[in-house]
Amino acid sequence: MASSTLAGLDALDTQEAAPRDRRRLAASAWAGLWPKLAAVALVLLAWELVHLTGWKKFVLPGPGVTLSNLWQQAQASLLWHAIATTLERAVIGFALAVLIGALVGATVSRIRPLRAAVGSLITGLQTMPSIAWFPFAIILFGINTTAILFVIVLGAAPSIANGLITGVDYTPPLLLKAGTLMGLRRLSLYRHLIMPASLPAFVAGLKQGWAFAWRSLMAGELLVIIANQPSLGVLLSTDQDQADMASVVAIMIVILVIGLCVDNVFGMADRAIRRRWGLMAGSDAA
Amino acid sequence: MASSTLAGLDALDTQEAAPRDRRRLAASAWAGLWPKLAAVALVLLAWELVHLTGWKKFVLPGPGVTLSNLWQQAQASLLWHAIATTLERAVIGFALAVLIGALVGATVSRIRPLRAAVGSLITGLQTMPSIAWFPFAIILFGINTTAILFVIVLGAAPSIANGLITGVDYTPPLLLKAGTLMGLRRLSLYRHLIMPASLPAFVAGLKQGWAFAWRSLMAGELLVIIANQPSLGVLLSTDQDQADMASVVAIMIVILVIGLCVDNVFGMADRAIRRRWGLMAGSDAA
Amino acid sequence: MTTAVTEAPAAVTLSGVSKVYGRGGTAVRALDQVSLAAAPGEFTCLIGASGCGKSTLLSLVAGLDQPTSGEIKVGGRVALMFQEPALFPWLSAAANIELALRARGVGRAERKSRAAELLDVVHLSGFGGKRPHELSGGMRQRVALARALAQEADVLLMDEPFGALDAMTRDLLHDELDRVCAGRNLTVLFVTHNVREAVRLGDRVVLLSSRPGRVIAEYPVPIQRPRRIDATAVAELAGTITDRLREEVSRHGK
Amino acid sequence: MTTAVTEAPAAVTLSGVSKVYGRGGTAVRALDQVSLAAAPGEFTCLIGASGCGKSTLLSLVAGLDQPTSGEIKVGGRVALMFQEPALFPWLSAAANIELALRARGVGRAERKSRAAELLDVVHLSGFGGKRPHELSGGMRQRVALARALAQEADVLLMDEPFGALDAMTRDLLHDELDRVCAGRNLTVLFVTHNVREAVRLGDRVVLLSSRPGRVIAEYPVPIQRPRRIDATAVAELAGTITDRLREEVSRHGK
Amino acid sequence: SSASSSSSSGATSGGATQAAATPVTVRLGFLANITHAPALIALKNGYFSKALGSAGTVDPTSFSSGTQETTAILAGQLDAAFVGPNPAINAWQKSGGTAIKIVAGAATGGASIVVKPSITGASQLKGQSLATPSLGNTQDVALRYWLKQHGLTTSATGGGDVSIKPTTPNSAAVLEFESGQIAGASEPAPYDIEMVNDGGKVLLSEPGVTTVLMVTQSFLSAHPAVVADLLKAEIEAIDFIKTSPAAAQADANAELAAYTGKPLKASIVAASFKEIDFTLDPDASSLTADAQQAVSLGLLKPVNLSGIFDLAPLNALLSADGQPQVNS
Ligand SMILES: Nc1ncnc2c1ncn2[C@@H]1O[C@H](COP(=O)(O)OP(=O)(O)OP(=O)(O)O)[C@@H](O)[C@H]1O
Ligand SMILES: Nc1ncnc2c1ncn2[C@@H]1O[C@H](COP(=O)(O)OP(=O)(O)OP(=O)(O)O)[C@@H](O)[C@H]1O
Ligand SMILES: [Mg+2]
Ligand SMILES: [Mg+2]
Repeated sequence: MASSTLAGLDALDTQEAAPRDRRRLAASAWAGLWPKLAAVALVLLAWELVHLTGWKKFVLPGPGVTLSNLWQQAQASLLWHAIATTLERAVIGFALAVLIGALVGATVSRIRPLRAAVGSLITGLQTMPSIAWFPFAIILFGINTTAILFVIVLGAAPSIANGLITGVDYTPPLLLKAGTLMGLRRLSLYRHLIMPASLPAFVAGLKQGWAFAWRSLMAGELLVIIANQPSLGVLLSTDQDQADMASVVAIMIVILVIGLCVDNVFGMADRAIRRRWGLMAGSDAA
Repeated sequence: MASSTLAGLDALDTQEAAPRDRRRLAASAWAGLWPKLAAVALVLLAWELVHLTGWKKFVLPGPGVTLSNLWQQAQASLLWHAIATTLERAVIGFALAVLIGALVGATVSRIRPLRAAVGSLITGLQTMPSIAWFPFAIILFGINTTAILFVIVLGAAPSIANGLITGVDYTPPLLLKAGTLMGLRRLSLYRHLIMPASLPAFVAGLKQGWAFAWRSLMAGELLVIIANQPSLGVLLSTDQDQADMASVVAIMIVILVIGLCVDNVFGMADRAIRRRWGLMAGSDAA
Repeated sequence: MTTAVTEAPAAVTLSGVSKVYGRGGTAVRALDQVSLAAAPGEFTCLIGASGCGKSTLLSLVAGLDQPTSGEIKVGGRVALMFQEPALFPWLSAAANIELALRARGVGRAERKSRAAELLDVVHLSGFGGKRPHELSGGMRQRVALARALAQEADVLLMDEPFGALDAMTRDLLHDELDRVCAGRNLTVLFVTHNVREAVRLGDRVVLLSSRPGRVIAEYPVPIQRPRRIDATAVAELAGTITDRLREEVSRHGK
Repeated sequence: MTTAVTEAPAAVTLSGVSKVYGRGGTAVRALDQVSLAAAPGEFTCLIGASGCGKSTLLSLVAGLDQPTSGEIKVGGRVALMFQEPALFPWLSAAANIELALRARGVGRAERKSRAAELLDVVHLSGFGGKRPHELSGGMRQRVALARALAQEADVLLMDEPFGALDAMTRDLLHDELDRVCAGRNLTVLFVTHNVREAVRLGDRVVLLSSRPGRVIAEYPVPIQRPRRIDATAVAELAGTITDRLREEVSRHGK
Repeated sequence: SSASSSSSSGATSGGATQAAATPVTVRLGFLANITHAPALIALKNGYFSKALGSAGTVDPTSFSSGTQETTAILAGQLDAAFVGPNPAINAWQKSGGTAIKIVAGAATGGASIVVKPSITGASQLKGQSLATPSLGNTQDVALRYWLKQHGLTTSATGGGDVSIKPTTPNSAAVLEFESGQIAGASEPAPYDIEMVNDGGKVLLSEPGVTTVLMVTQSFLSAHPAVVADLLKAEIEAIDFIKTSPAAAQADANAELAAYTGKPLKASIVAASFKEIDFTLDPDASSLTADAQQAVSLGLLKPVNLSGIFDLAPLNALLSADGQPQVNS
C-alpha cells in the first residue's frame, strides 16, 4: 500500500535515495549514463536507417560519413582552435552579460518608475534579432572582438535581467517582510534576502541567457572574421557555403556537445540549490 | 517609525494599494505611464543631441528622419502587410512550439530515464543557431511557411520545455506529497498539481520562448520569401543591404514595439498568477 | 516492506522501525526501534517532546519516506494532515477540498455539496471562496482538516491538527472528530502536544522519548465517551501522563 | 499616521484602528475600531478566536500593512515573530539568527557567539548547522524565536510563538522569556490561544471578540512573579477569562 | 587610434614626404570571397607591405558582406575597401558624394544565371522561382533587368511573371536548387559554379564589374602616396594572376582558408578564375549602367554618379608602367 503511494513521487525525484555502498554508487552512475548512451545509439540507428533508404541522399550525409568526418576534424588542430576561440568569446561575452544583466535586473526590479519605464523594454530588446545590431556594432566598435561581445551582451543580458526580475517578483512576501523588519535595507536586503531567494529563477535566467549568448555569438562571429583565427560560427557557415553537409552536421554535433556540457554545469548549480533548500526529495535519506 | 519600515518593501511592490476612487485610478494609470513617456522623451532627446553633434552622421540617422520614415512607412500598406505576415507566422509557430515544448517538458520531467537521456539535450538544442537548421528546413519542407515554422519550433520549444522542467523541479515537495497522498496520479497529478505549481516558471519560459521564436523567425524569414508577402525579417535585411539606416531603425522600432506589447501580455499573466497566489504585496488592501 | 506476518489484522503495524536522517557526523537518529500497532478503528494519540520524531513517524506510515530499518505495514488508504496546512495556494479553500474529492472520483455536483458540508464541519462556511493567503493561520489548519476528512481514508494521520486553534473552536472540532470516527471504522494516529487533548480524544496515548524517539509508555484511556476536555477523569489521567513525561524530560536533559 | 498626541508615552498606541481586506461583497472586516495602548516594558497578551484579527493587528503594529482607518503609534524598533516560522530556507539555523544580528550591525566574531548563545536559550544548541527543512516544526519555531530575540527590538510582537511546542519545552521557554523581559525594558504584544500561558506571562490579558476583532475585555494580571503555569492563582484567573471567552463565542454564533 | 592618425594627418594636405615621416596604418576591408582574389593574393604574398615600405602598414579586415563594409567605411572605421559596385554606390549616395572615391577595379564578370538544364530560354522561366543573393544587389539587378529585356516582369516582393527570391545565405540558394525547389539562380562565383556542378546550366554569364577598390576621400587627399602604394600592390597581384594563374589560384585559396577555415575545392577555384576577369579597369560604363538598371527597376533612388571615380592615381601608375589607361 504505502510503497505504491510512493510510485508517483518516485518518478518525480531526480535523485534516488543516496546509495549505501560502492556498488550502489556505480549503479547510480550507470542509471545516469545508460539512457544517454541508449538515446545516442537510437538516434544513430534511426539516422542510418533513413540513410539506407537513400532518402535525399545527395544532401543528407549518413552517420558513418559524418562521424568519420568529425573524427578527422578532431585529429587536426583547426576544429580545436575554433572551439577555443568561440568558447573564449562565449565565456567573456556571457560574463559581461551576466554582470550587466544582473545590474540592470537588480536596479529595474527595485526602482518602481524605472520598472514602469524600461521593464517591458527588456523583453523588447530580447526579441531584437542579432542581425539588427550588426550595423551598430560596426559603427560603435569597428571590426574587432568587442563588436562580437556587444552583440552577445545585447542578446544575453535581457534574459539574465528578466530571470532576476522574475525571481524578485516571486520572492515570498513573508520572507520579505521578515527581512525588512529585521532591519535589512537596500543593498543588504538585496544581498542577503532577495538575491538568494531569487537564485533559482536567476539560474534559470542564466541558462536561457547562455543559449541567447551562444546563438548571438554564432551569428556575430560572421561579423568579424579574423585571419588564422577560425571560429565555430565561421566554420559552420563555411561548410554550409561549400555545401559540405557532413562537416555541417559534424560542427552541429560539436555545438550540441558543448551545449550539453554547459547544461550540465547549470544542472549542477540547480541541484545544489535545490538540495540546499530541501526541495529535492530523497536528498535527506541515509 | 512604522512607516519608515515600509519604505523598503514599498519599492518592491509592483502595485500600489488599490485606489479608492476614480481620481486614484487615474493617478495609478498615470504612474504607470509617465515613466514610459519620460523614457521615450529622454531617448529621443539624447539621440537628437548625438545627431546634432554630427557624429557618424552618414550612418546614424537622426530621430527626425527616422520617425518621418516610420510615419511614411505607416502610411503605405507594405509595412502593415509585413507586420501581419510576420505576426501570423510568429503566433502559429509559437503556438506549435508551446504545444510541443509543453509536451516534451511534461514527458521529460516525469520519466526519469528519458530525463537522463534527453534532459541536457534540450539546452543543447537551444544553443543551436537557427542558421544551422536552414539546410534541414529546406530539405524537409521546401521553401514554404512550414520551413519557417520548423525553424521557430526548434528555436522556441526548448525554452518552453526547460521552463516547465524548472517549474516541476521547484514544485514544493510538501505539496507534491499532499497531492500524491490525496490520490492524484499521473495525468491528474500533472493537471491539478504540477502544472499549476509550475505556472510561474512556465510563464517565464513562455516569455523566453517567445523571444527565441521571434528571433528565429527573423532569421527564418530570409529563407522563405513568398511572392507579394513581405515580412519584417525581409524588410529589415533588405534595408540593411541597401544601407538604408533610417528604415532599418524604423523597423527596429516596430520590432521593439511588438516586443513591448507581447511583454505586456506576459506581464498581465504573471501578475494574475501572483495575485492569485497572494505573492503580490498590497493586492489585498481595501 | 510487506513480508512481516502479524497475528492480528492491525490497520497499522510498525516493527522495529528506525529512521536516521543524513549520515556521518551530522546524522540525526529520529526514530529508534519503534514498534507500534494500531487496530482498525483505534484512535491512537502520540505525545513527545519537540523534535522527538513524531512527524517522521507519520510520514513513514504514510509511505512518504522509507525507514532506515524495520518494517511498516498499513492496511488501507492513508490520509495525512501535515503539521503545516500544505494547501494549494492557487486554489480557493473550497477548491482545495474539492480536489481531494475529485481524486477519489466523486462527481462534480456531489463535490460541491460535500465541500460545503465539510467547510461547515470545520466552521468555515462562507470562507470557501477565499484563497489560502486570505485566511488566518487557524483557518488554514481547519481547511487542511476538511481536506483530510474529504479523502475518506481508512487510516487518518494527523500532525498537531488543532495547534493553531483557540480553545473553543478546538472543543467544537473535537466533537466533530468524535462524530466522524464513530460513523466510520477510521483508524487514527494523532500527534499532539496537549496531553488533555490526547486523553480527550484517544483510545490510547503513546509516549515517545526525546531524540531518538522510542516508545516509553502506553496509556489506554478507559474513560467513557462522550468525554469533555475539562472532565475530572480526563484531567487526572492527563496529570499522570504529564508527570511521566516530565520525568522523562528531566532524565534526558533539556 | 503620526499626528495623534497621546498623553502617556506609550510604546504602542492604537486608536480606533479598523482593517478591511478586499472590497465589495467579499470584503472581510478583520479589525473594528480597536483602541489599545501598551506602556513601555509592558507584557500584553492578546486572546481571541481563530480568525478574529490578531495576526492582522500585529502586522499593522509592525507597519507591514496600513490600517483602513485609525492611527497607530509605535515608539522604537519593532521585531515580529510571525505565526509561521518564516525562516530563510537557504540559511542554516545559526545563519538565520546571525543575519538578524548582522542587520543590527553586530560584528562577525560577536555574531557567532551571540547566535550560539541564543540557540542555547531556545534549547537548540547543536542544531545550528541544520537548515530549516531539516528541523522539526517545533524546532523551527524556536529558531524563529531566537531570531526575533536577536533583533533586540524595543517592541517585540509574537504570534503564537509556542503553539507547536510540548508543555515541557514551552515551560522552559516561558522562563527564558521572563528573563529576557526582566533584563531589558521590552514591550511585548503576545498572541496565544492558551489562556493559562497568557496569564503565566502577561502583565495584562486583552480579549478580542470574534470577527470583526474588537476589544471586549482587559484583565490585569496581579500575580507575583516568578509565576508557574500550574499555580492555582494562574489557573483561577485563566478560568475566569475562559468563561468570559466562552460566553462571547456562544453569543457570536456557533 | 589609427582613425585619429589618418584623419588628423588629413587636415594637412601633405604629400608622400609627409606621409613617410609618420607611418600610416591603412585600414583595409575586403570580403573573404573568390571575387576579391587580388586583395587575397596581395595580402598572402605581402605585396601591400612591400609597396608601402616605411610609409605604413596595412591592417586588413575581412567582412562577410559588402553592406557591412559600407557601414564601416561611412562610420570611419575603414580607410579603403574592396567591395562590390552596389555597396560602393550606396556609400557614395549616403554621403552625398563626400565619403568615398573608386580608385580602381579589381574584377569583372564572375556571376551567372544558372538554371535547370531543361530550361533553354527566358520564356520558359515564366511562372518559375529564381534566387538571388539579396534584393537590389548586382546579380539581382542583372537578373531582373535581363528578364525585363525579355518581356518578363518581376516585383520587389517576389511577384510578377518570374518570382525572384532573395535568399540568404547564398548556400541556401544552392541547396534549394539542388533539391529542386527553385528553377535557378543568379549568383556570383563560386555559387554559380557549384550549381553547374550540381547539374545546372549557365543561361547567361553576367558581364559588368564585380569588385572595385574604394578609398575614403579624406584618406585619398591626406595620403595620395599611400593610395598609390595600395594600387601598386593590386597591380602586382593582378599581374601575378595573369602570369602564373595556377600559383595565384593556390595563393588566393590559401588566404581564403585563413579566414574561412577551409579552402575551396581547387576545381571550383579554377573554374571561378576562368569565369572572372581580374582587371584594374573598373568598367565605369557598366557601373553606371548597373545603377541605371536598378533605378529603372525601382530598386535604387536616382543617383548622380559623376565624380565617383578618381582614376588619376591609377592612370599615373599605368602610364609609368607603359600600360593602357582606363577611363571613367
Ligand atoms: N528532512 C530532514 N533532514 C534531516 N533531519 C531531519 C529531517 N526531518 C526531521 N529531521 C530531524 O529528525 C528529528 C525529528 O523530527 P520530527 O519532525 O519528526 O520531530 P517532531 O516530533 O515532529 O517534532 P515537533 O513536535 O517539533 O514537530 C529532528 O531532530 C529533526 O531535526
Ligand atoms: N491577506 C488577506 N486577504 C484577505 N483577507 C485576509 C487576509 N489576511 C487575513 N484576512 C482575513 O482577516 C481575518 C483575520 O485574520 P487574522 O490572520 O488576523 O486572524 P487571527 O486572529 O490571526 O487568526 P488565527 O488565530 O487563526 O491565526 C480573517 O477572517 C481572514 O480571513
Ligand atoms: Mg512535527
Ligand atoms: Mg493568526
